[in-house]
Amino acid sequence: MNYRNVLLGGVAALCLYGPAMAADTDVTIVLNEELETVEPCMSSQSNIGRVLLQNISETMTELNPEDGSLMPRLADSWEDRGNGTWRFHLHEGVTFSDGSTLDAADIKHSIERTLSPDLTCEIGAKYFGGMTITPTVVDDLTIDVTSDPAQPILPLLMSTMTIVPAETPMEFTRSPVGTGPYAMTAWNPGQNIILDRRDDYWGDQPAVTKATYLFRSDDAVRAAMVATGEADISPLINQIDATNADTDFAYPNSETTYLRLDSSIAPLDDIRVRQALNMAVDREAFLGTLVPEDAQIATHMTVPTTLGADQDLSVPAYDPEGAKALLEEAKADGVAVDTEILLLGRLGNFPNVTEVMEALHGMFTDAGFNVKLQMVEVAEWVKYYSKPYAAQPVPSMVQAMHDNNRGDPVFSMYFKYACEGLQSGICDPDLDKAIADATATAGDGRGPAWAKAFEIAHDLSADVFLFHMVGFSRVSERLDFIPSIATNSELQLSQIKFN
Amino acid sequence: MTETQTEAVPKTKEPGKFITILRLLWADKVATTAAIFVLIVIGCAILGPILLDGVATKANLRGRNAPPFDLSKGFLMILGGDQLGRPLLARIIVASGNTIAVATGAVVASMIVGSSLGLIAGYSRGRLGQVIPRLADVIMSFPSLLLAVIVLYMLAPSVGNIVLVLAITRIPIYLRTTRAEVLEIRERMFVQAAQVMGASTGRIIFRHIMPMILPTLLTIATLDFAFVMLAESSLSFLGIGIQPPEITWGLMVAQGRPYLTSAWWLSFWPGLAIILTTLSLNLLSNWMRVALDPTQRWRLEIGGKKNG
Amino acid sequence: MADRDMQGPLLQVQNLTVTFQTARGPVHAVRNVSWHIDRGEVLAILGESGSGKSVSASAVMDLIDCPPGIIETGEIFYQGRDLLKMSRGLRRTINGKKIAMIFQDPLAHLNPVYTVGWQIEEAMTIHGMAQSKAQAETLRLLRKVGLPDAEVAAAKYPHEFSGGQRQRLMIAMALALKPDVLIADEPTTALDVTVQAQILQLLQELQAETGMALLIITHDLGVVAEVADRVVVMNKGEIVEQGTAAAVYANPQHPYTKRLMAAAPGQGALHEGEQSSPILELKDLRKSYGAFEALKGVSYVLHEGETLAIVGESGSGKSTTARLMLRLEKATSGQAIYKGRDLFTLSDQELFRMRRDIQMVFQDPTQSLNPRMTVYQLISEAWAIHSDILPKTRWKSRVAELLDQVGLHSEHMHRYPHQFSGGQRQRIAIARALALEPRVIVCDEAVSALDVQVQGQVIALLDRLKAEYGLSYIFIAHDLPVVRDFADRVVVMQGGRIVEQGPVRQIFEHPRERYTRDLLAASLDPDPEIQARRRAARLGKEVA
Amino acid sequence: MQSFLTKRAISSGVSLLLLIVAVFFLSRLTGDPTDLYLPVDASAEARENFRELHGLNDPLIVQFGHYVADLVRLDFGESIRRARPALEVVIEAFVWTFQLAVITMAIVSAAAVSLGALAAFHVGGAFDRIATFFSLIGASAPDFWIAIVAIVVFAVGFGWVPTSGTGTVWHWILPIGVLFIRPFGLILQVVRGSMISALGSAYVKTARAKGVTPKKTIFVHALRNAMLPVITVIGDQAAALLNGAVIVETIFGFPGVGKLMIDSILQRDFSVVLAAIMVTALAIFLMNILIDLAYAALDPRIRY
Repeated sequence: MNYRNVLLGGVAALCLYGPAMAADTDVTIVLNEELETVEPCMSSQSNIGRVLLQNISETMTELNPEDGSLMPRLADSWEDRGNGTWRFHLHEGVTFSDGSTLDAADIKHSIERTLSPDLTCEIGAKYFGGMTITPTVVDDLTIDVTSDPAQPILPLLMSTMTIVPAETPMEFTRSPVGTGPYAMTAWNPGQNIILDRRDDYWGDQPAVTKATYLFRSDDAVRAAMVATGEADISPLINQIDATNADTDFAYPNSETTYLRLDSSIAPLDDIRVRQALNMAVDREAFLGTLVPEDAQIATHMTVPTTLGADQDLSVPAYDPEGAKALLEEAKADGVAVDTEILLLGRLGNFPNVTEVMEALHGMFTDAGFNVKLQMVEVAEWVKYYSKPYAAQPVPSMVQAMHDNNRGDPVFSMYFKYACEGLQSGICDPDLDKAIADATATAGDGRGPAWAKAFEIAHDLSADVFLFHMVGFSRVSERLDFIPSIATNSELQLSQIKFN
Repeated sequence: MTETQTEAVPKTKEPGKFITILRLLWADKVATTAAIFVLIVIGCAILGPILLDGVATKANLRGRNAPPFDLSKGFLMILGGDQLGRPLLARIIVASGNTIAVATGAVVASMIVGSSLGLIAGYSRGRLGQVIPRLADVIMSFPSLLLAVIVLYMLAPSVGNIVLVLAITRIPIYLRTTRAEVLEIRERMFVQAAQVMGASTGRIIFRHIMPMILPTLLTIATLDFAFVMLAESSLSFLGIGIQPPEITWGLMVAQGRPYLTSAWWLSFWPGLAIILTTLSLNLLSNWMRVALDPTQRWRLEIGGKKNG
Repeated sequence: MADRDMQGPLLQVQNLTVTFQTARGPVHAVRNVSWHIDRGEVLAILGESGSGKSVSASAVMDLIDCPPGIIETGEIFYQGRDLLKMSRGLRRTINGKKIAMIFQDPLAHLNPVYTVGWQIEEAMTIHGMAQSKAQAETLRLLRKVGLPDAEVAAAKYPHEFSGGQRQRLMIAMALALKPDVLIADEPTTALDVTVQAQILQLLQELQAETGMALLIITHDLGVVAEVADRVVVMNKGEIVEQGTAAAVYANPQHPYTKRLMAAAPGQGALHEGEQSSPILELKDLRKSYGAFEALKGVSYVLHEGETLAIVGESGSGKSTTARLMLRLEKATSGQAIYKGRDLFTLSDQELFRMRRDIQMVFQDPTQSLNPRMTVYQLISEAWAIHSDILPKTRWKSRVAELLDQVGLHSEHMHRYPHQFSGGQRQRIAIARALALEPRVIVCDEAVSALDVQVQGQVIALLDRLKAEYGLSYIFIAHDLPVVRDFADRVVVMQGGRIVEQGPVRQIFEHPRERYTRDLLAASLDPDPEIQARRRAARLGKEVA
Repeated sequence: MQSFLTKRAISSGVSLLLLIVAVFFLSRLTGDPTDLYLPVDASAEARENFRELHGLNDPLIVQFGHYVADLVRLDFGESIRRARPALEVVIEAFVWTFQLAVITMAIVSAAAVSLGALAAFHVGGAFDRIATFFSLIGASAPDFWIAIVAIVVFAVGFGWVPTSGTGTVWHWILPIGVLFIRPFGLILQVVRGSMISALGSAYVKTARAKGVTPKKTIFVHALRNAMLPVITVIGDQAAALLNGAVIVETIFGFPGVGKLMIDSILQRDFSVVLAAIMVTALAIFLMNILIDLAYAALDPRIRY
C-alpha cells in the first residue's frame, strides 16, 4: 500500500462522484439566489417558492395561471358564510411527509403561525396586512376562516397560505414538512437542496423522482449550465443569453415596470408635467432592444390577466414636441418646470435596468426636462419609494417593478394609489373611493369596479407606465416543460415531464 | 563599483535632471512605449470629456450593439456601439476622465495621508508610534465592501466618494511602507549628522527622510494606480461603485459583461484600455525601480541596445 | 605531481585584461596583468581601492559576471591548463578543491541561514566526499583552525561567532580539501589588530603544514611585511612593480610605489603637545544597554587646541563616549562639562546653541552625507539651521571658500556625493563640520575607510585646519600608526574602561599596561625586516 | 516565544476590538434591515413588530452592550435573514473559503517561487521577459472578466470542466485558475527581485568559489535567503484570500465567506458581518503567527 495509490484512488472517486449518479428521471434546477431559509411561510419569496410551493408545501386553494380562476388543492370546496367568514372543506386522506394526516387543526396552526408577530413571515406581511384572520375548527375536515374587515377574495388569499403540521414549532424550521409530492432530503447551505419524490403522496405521482436545486447568481453561468447539461432548468436567465429557440422560453412574469411620480411636489403636482413625461418616452424603441420583444407596453399597474385589467387604455404616443409644448404651457402658468427632477433607479431590479434608465434619462432630457439620474441599491431606493420617506423630499420619479400574480388588483391598487398607500405618489378623492368600492365588491361587479379605478389612475397620469415584463427560462431539451406566468413564483415539479 | 572608482572627479558636464530622465527612459524602449501610452491616456482624460461628452451620451436604441470596424457609421463607431447605440470609442475616451480622476485621486490621497501617518508612526518613539500601526491593522481588516456601502449609502455614489472609499482602503499600504523605511532611515548616519548640527525634527523629516522614501512611494503608487482601477471596476461589477450616467472603464466592462457572448466588443475595448493602462504603469514602475536606484541604474545606462 | 615543475608555475596569469561596463562607459579593471605563484610560496597583491587588485583573483575563480564584466584577453594556467578555455562544469571541479578562496567580511560571505558545519561539509560533499566522512572531517577542521568545542560550533550559525572566529571558519571551509592554492582577499581588513595577528599566524602555520601556495590580496603594507615572500604592486588596473617584499619596501622603483611607501603611517615625528587649559571634561561616564554595561565609568579631559586620540578594539566603548557627549544617545550617568556647563542637562534651546561648538566627522562619508543633496546644500544646511551665522547672500561664497580650504574646487558645489571619491567625500564632511565654526570636532574613525595615501592627506588637512581655526579634536581610531602620527595625547580603552592615558610618546614608547603593549605588538609595521624580527622574537618566546 | 505569542495576541486583540466597535457602529449607519426584510407593502405594525423582535428599537449603545454581553458568552448573535446562529452560517462558508485559499496559495507559491527564481537567474533573458510580461498582463485584467471568459471558453466551449459549483475536483479548477493569476504575478515579481539581490550577495560568491552547481546555488543557497520578503507577500495575499474572494465566489457559485459577507452587507445582516469579520480575523491572526514561525525557521537570526 503506498500513498500514491491511495491518493489516485481518492481523486478518481472524487471525479466519479456527482454526475455519474444522476438517473433519467432526476432534474437539476439552477436558481439565481441561494435560499436563506426553507421556511414554508416565507415561500412568497420567489426562490423559496420555486422550491417549496406545491412541491413540499401545498395550499388549500390554487390559482390557475391561465385564466385566473381558483382551483381546489387541499380544500375540495369552499363557501362564503357571510360576515367575512368562509368555510373550507378539506380533502380526505392527505398525509404530511412526516406521516401524520392533514386535519383542520393543521390549517388553524398554519394560519396562526404565518400571521404570528413572533415569526415575521413574509406571506403574513405581504398578503394579510391590515386585517385580522380568525380560523375556527369545525370538524376534522372543515374549517371556518373569518376575516375582519371582510375579504371578498379570501379563498384567493388562501392560495398563498402554505400548510404545515400542527406540531411545527413557532420558529423558522430547517426541515420543512408538507403535504406535497416531494420531501426535502438534503440541504447543504451554499451548495444545493435536494427533494425526493414521496411514495405516499395523496395525489397523482409526478414523473420527476428527484430534484436538485443549485444556486448561481451570475446570469451567464446559469444559462451556460443548462447548455452544458449541468442543469435542466434555469427559471431565470438574461434576455441576452436567451439565444437558443429550442431551449429558451419567454413567459410573462406578472411584473410591471413603471416610474412612480411623486405628485405632491412641484412641478410633478401639475398634470401637464406628468402628461409631458408620459409623452417623452419612446416605449416602442425599447421593445426588442433593451426590453424583450414579447414584453407588453403597460397601461396599468397589473398584468392584463388580472381582474378588471383587460380594458383598452392607452399610453400617449411618443411625442417629444408635444411634451415640450405642454411644458411651455405649464411654464406660462407659473409652474417651475425647470426644477431638477430626480430619476431614481434600483440596481439589479431587472435585466438591463441601468441601460433602460440611461435611455429614459436621455429621452426626458431631449423633451426639455431637467432630470438627474441616480442608480441606487435597494436599501436606499426604499427610502424614496415607500412611506414613511426617509429621504429628503425632492421631486422624484422612482423606477419600480410591481408583481401581482394573484389575479386580483387588490394586492396592488391600495398600496400604489390610495392616499394612505405606502407607495402611493398620488392622493385623489375619486380614486380613493373607487379603490375602496372595488375592494369591498364581490362577485361579477368586482371586475368593472376595478376597471373604473384603473381608468381614474390612468386619466390622472399618476405614473409613467413602461412594460408588462417577460422573463426567460432555459429548459433542457430532454424535458417537456413550458414555463408560464407562474414560473415567477413557483416551479411545480409535478408539471415537468420527460421527452 | 568601488573597484573602478577613480580619485579624479569626471570633468564632463552633467546634463539637467529632466534630460537625464528622458535619456534613461529612452534606453528602455518598452518603458518608453508605456510612457507614451500613459501620456495619451492622460491627454484623453483631460480633453475627452470636454470635446466628446455630447456624442458619448447620445443614445440610439435602434442602432445598439453595432459591431466594430465598420466605418460607415463614422469614425467614432470604429470600435462599435454599446448597448444603447452610443459610440464606444467616444465613450472610452470620455470615461478615461473619470477613470483617471478616480485612480489619481485615490492614489494621491492615500499616499499623502498614509505616508504622513507612517512618518509620524516611524519617527515618534512615543505612544503614537504604537497606536498608528494598530490603526493600519484596523483599516486593513475592515471589509472594503462594507466601507464602500457605508460611504455610498450615507453620501452618494459619486466620483468623489468612490475616491474616498478607495483612498481609505489603500492607506495602510503607504503607512506600513513609510513607517518601515523611516525606522530604518532615521538610524542612518546622515540623519545623525543632521542631528549633530542641531537640525529640527521637521527638517530631518522633510529634508532628509522624505526624499529618501519618495522613490519607493512613487513605485508603489504606480502599481497602486493599476490596482485602484481594477478595484473600482470590481465595485461596479458588484453594483456598489460608480453608477450611470457617470462612466468609467470599470463600469463599462461591468455593464458589457452580459454581452460577452453576443457582443464581445462592449466589454472588450474598455477592458483592453484597463489592461493596457495598468500594464503600462507596471512597466513604468519596473523602469522606475531601476532608474531611481543608483546601484541598478547602469543596466539602463549601458543597456540601451541589448538590455531592454 | 612530478611533472608540474617542467610545465612552469602552479598558477600563472598572463596578459589578463578585464573590462567592466559602467555608467560612464567601459572601464578597464585590469590591463595586461601577469603574475604567477608556486607551491609553498606567499604572493601578495598590494593595491589601493580601485586598483583592480582583486579582479585577477576573481577571474581565476570564475567569479566575474558577464555582464557587466568581460575578459578581453589573457590566459590563466593552472598546472599548465588554461582555465579560461575550460567549461564551467570543469572549472567547478577545480574551485574549492584545487583552488580555494577566502574573503574580507566573512559574515557576509557565510550563508546566514545554514549552520557552519553544514557549509563546511558542503565544501567536501560537492566534490564527492561521503556525508559521514565529511562530517568527521568538519570537526577535525574546526579544531584545527582553533575553534573550541567543535561539535557545538558546527551546529551554530555564522552570526553566533565573533569576527575573528568567522574568518577561521572561512579558512576551515577553504582548506577542507587541501587545495593547492589559497586565495585570501583582504582576509584581515576590519578585524581588530590582535585578531588580525592571530589570523595571519594561522594562515602561515597552515601553509607551512600543507605546502600550498598562498595568494594574499591586501591594501595593508603591514600585512605584506608580515607574510609575503613576493609582492605585486598594482595601480589603476596595471602592475607597476613586483619583487620580493623586502626589496620592494626597501628600494621601490616606480614613482607610485615610492609614494605609497612614503605614505605609510607610523613613521613621522611624534607630537610634543604642551599643556593648555581644559575645554571639555568627561566625568565618570556610564552607559548600560539593559544588563550590558558598555561604559563603566570613563573620565578624560580634552585640552584647548589638542588632538586627543581614543584607541581601542571593537566593543571597547570608544565611539559610545562620543555619541553620549553629542547627545545622540542618553548617558546612564556621569557628566560632560563644556565651558563649565554639563552638556547632559542642557535644555533644548541651550543644546541647540551648543551644537555649533561641537561637531562630528563620521567614519563613512558615503553614509554620513545625504545622497540626495548637493555639496552646496550639504554645507549650507548648517546656516539654514543656525540662521544667525551667515546671511543667505553670502552662503555661496562661503561654501566656495570652505571647499577651497579642504582642497576641493568651488565648481564642485552643485554635484552630488556619489560623484566624488571616498577621500573627497570625507573632505566635504569636514567642510560641513567647519561651516558651523566649531571649537571641538569629534572624528569617529574618520580616516579608517580611506586608502593609505588619502589617509595621509586627510590627516594633514586636519592638522592644518587645527592650526588655522584653533580647533580641538577627539580622534577615535583603531589604527595605531595613524594615531601615532597625529595625536597629542592618547586614551587607551578596553571593555568600557580606560586602560591607560597619557602623552603620545609615553603610550607608544613606554606603555605601562600589558594591554597597551599587546596592542602595540600586534600592530603591523610596513617594514618586512621589522616584522621578521618581531616574528622571530615571537617564535623565540614560544619556544622558550 | 511565549511572551512573543502573548504580545502578538494582545496587539491583535486590541486591533480586533477596535475593528468590532468600528464595524458595529459604522454598519448601523447604512440603514435598517427592516425595510429590506419585509415586503414593501408591509404595514407599519409589522415593521414595528419586526424591530421590536430584533432589538432594533433600542438605542445603539444598548444594542452594542447586548452584543458584547452575548459575545463574552461566545454567542455571535442570530442571522436575521437566515434565522440561524450567525457563527454557524459563517463557519459553514469559511470552510470553503479556507480550502480555496490554502489550495490556491499552495499552487501559486510553488509556481511563482520556482519560476521567479529561474527568471532571476537570467535577468533580461527570454524566460525572464516572458514570465514578467505574462504575469503583468494577468495582473492587469479585471478578474470578473477573466472568470466569465474562462467559463465561456473552457466550460461551454471545450466542455473540459464544469462551469461552476462544487462537488468534484474538476469544479475547483476554474475558480483556482482565476484566483491564481493576480497573486502569481505579484509573488513572481517579488521572488524575482529578492532572488536578484540574493544571487548578487557575498555568500553566493563563496558558494561559487566552493564549486557549487548553479542549480544548487539558486535553490539551496540563494532561495532560502530570498524567501523572507516573499513570505511576507504570500502572507498578505493569503490574508486577502481568507477575507473571501467575492468575485470568484459570486461567479462560480462558490459558497465562501466573501459572498456571504457582501450579501450580508447588502441585506444589513449585521451579526453575520461581524461574525465573518471575527472568524476571518482570527484565521489571519493564526496565519500571521505561522508566518512569523516560518521566518524563524528559515532564518536562524530571527528568534522570538
